[in-house]
Amino acid sequence: MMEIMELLQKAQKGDRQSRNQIVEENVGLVWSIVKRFAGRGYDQEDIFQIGCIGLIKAIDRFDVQFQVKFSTYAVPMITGEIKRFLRDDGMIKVSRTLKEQSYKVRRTAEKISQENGRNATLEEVAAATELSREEIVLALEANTEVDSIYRTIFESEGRAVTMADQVVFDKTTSLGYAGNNVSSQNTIGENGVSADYEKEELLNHMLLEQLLKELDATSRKLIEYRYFHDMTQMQVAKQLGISQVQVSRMEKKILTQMRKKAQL
Amino acid sequence: MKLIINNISENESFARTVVAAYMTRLDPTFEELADVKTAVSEAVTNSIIHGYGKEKGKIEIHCTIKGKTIHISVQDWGIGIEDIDKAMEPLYTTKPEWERSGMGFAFMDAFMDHLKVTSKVGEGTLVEMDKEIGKEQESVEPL
Amino acid sequence: MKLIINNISENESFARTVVAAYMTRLDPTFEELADVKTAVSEAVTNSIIHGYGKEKGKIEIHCTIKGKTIHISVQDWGIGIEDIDKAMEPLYTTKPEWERSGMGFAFMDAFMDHLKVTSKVGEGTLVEMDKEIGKEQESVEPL
Amino acid sequence: MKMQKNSKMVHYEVIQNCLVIYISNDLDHHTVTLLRDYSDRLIEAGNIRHIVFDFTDVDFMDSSGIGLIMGRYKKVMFLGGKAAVSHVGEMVNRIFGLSGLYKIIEKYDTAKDAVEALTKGGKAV
Ligand SMILES: Nc1ncnc2c1ncn2[C@@H]1O[C@H](COP(=O)(O)OP(=O)(O)OP(=O)(O)O)[C@@H](O)[C@H]1O
Ligand SMILES: Nc1ncnc2c1ncn2[C@@H]1O[C@H](COP(=O)(O)OP(=O)(O)OP(=O)(O)O)[C@@H](O)[C@H]1O
Ligand SMILES: [Mg+2]
Ligand SMILES: [Mg+2]
Repeated sequence: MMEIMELLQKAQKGDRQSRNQIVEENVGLVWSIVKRFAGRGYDQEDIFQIGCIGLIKAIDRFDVQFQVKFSTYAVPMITGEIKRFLRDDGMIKVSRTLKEQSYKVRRTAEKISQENGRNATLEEVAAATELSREEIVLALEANTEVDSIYRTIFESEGRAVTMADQVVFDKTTSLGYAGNNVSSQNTIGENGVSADYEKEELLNHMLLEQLLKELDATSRKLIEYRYFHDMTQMQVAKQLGISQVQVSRMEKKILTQMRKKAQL
Repeated sequence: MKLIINNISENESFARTVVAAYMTRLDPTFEELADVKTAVSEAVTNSIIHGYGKEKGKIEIHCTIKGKTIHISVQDWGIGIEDIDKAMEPLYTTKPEWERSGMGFAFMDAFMDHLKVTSKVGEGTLVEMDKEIGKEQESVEPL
Repeated sequence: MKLIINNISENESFARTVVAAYMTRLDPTFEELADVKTAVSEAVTNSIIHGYGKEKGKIEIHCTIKGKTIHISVQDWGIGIEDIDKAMEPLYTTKPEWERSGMGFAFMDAFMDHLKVTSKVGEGTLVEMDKEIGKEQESVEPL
Repeated sequence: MKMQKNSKMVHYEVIQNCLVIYISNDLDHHTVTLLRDYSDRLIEAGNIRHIVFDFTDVDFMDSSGIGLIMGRYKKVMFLGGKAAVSHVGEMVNRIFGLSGLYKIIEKYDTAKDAVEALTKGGKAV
């Protein structure tokens, strides 16, 4: 076996074979890093690919004059590359994710209880939501309100209705104040909240339709599959011919965008 | 807060959940939370596997928040580490036969802002680490 | 496991999350989880409100699992309780002006299998309770 | 609990002389302290007679929640009004049941039902 320093020098001078050899010898290193990113909702293979890019960068940039081991240099390089890749999604606040999970957990537990005529166990809900027991426990304690748009999307899962329809349906049945028995005198309170439902409903309706229209065909399909047809990210990925990681990232982006716009 | 647990492997996921629950008050991002959980997991696993092995023992996890920084320490009273510098090198492991990869400390280091390891053979090991939460778009540049 | 926290009200939800996370290993139902969380919440809130009031202090929560039973104790070193029997009566409260309803102990009693309170004026209070997880659907009668 | 400052987030509404508060958090000693001041300010600021607490988004509650409801009940009672709760989930329902709260406060399926009952004398579930 050739000295690693010798291989590095050759690789940096453009010798493909040496470079490949270093990559091959360090595949295990990359995997051991990838394993640490398990549980963050990504496909391990995808992260492995990114990790290899980090490894190749490390090979190209490592200064053979350094008095450090190559692995000492490569580890943060590979980790950094993976973290950069995860960054977009990683910037989402946990509180947001937890609130959404909390909503899902509660609904799922209710459903299981109703179906079986007894209380749902943690394990059953974990299996149905694809969340770990610990995540469920955390989510249960994050029970603050869920953004109306998320609630709308989640509640319409499996039903063949448009989101815009769903909002109107939701507002009139569960709140039921769209009629004329509403007296909107909500001028009290520090922020002078206006609850003019008729107006707000109309606004929501238009806004959602507009938001959906603004999505490109793929994003629209993605939202439909995920929230109206109850598909998993994996299933959607197959339908759209993209990876599950891409679905996850797109979905989060779309929802974030929609929420932002809806709050204007 | 201070958490004291036994050295059983069920407590690895329990310990990181507790730290996660504690730090939610800093409203971390998904990534920050995952980073801290990984680091805690590595430290606790080390205490269980290397610190105690087959012996019974306690592990103490201490968390404090100062401003936006979470400080975490993980302490065991196990066998201790002889050469800390060596132990902290990536890929260095004394347990290759158990499929350890020698990456634990490298990860604590990569995922946290600071890492300090104190240990004495026969007396135990103390890992201290901290991380500022909510930093503006911290850039993850290679060393 | 043992958890030590400060007497701040943010720690109420933290404490019950920790206990909930700990008992996940018993695969409880959602109802059992809610029962235990309520009981822990009551005990910790009592230590914060009554035990310490405006003073600073620590609260120690100790959980053990034996078979399918979770045993939980909540200890403070606050003012203590003069007449425990009276304190445990439903609707009895020494803080009606703070809108306490005197139901805390009643809930601990209803939601757990056993409840024991030990206290000494000026020294503190220890609440011990346990609950078997996975029993056949026990019904909770109104008080 | 973080009280939303965002004016799009409607936490309450006033229908005739009835104040409906949609509680959006679990209720313990910590969160109740904040919600108490919030609802009292609303009661004192407007021409309020009845109060409805909607529990759609509440999954956890301990005795602190009982104190909150009882306290508001006493307030509106002196004004000749009533208090009601709506959309009460299973867990919260047990707490209410055990505490005997339903002897003085009525439960309705929806906030709308509660409002109708309080303002027109409808029937509780
Ligand atoms: N708490 C501890 N007590 C005793 N020895 C320790 C402790 N923590 C680490 N060590 C020593 O330091 C070495 C390096 O630790 P590190 O976590 O980096 O790698 P590892 O645990 O061997 O492998 P990995 O973490 O990748 O599974 C260990 O192999 C062990 O010899
Ligand atoms: N840890 C404690 N330290 C000192 N006194 C306590 C403690 N716990 C309970 N007490 C006393 O016992 C009484 C009854 O407690 P309990 O929890 O049943 O009702 P409460 O706290 O007054 O009201 P609620 O729990 O319904 O809000 C309290 O009013 C208080 O005087
Ligand atoms: Mg390790
Ligand atoms: Mg009490």
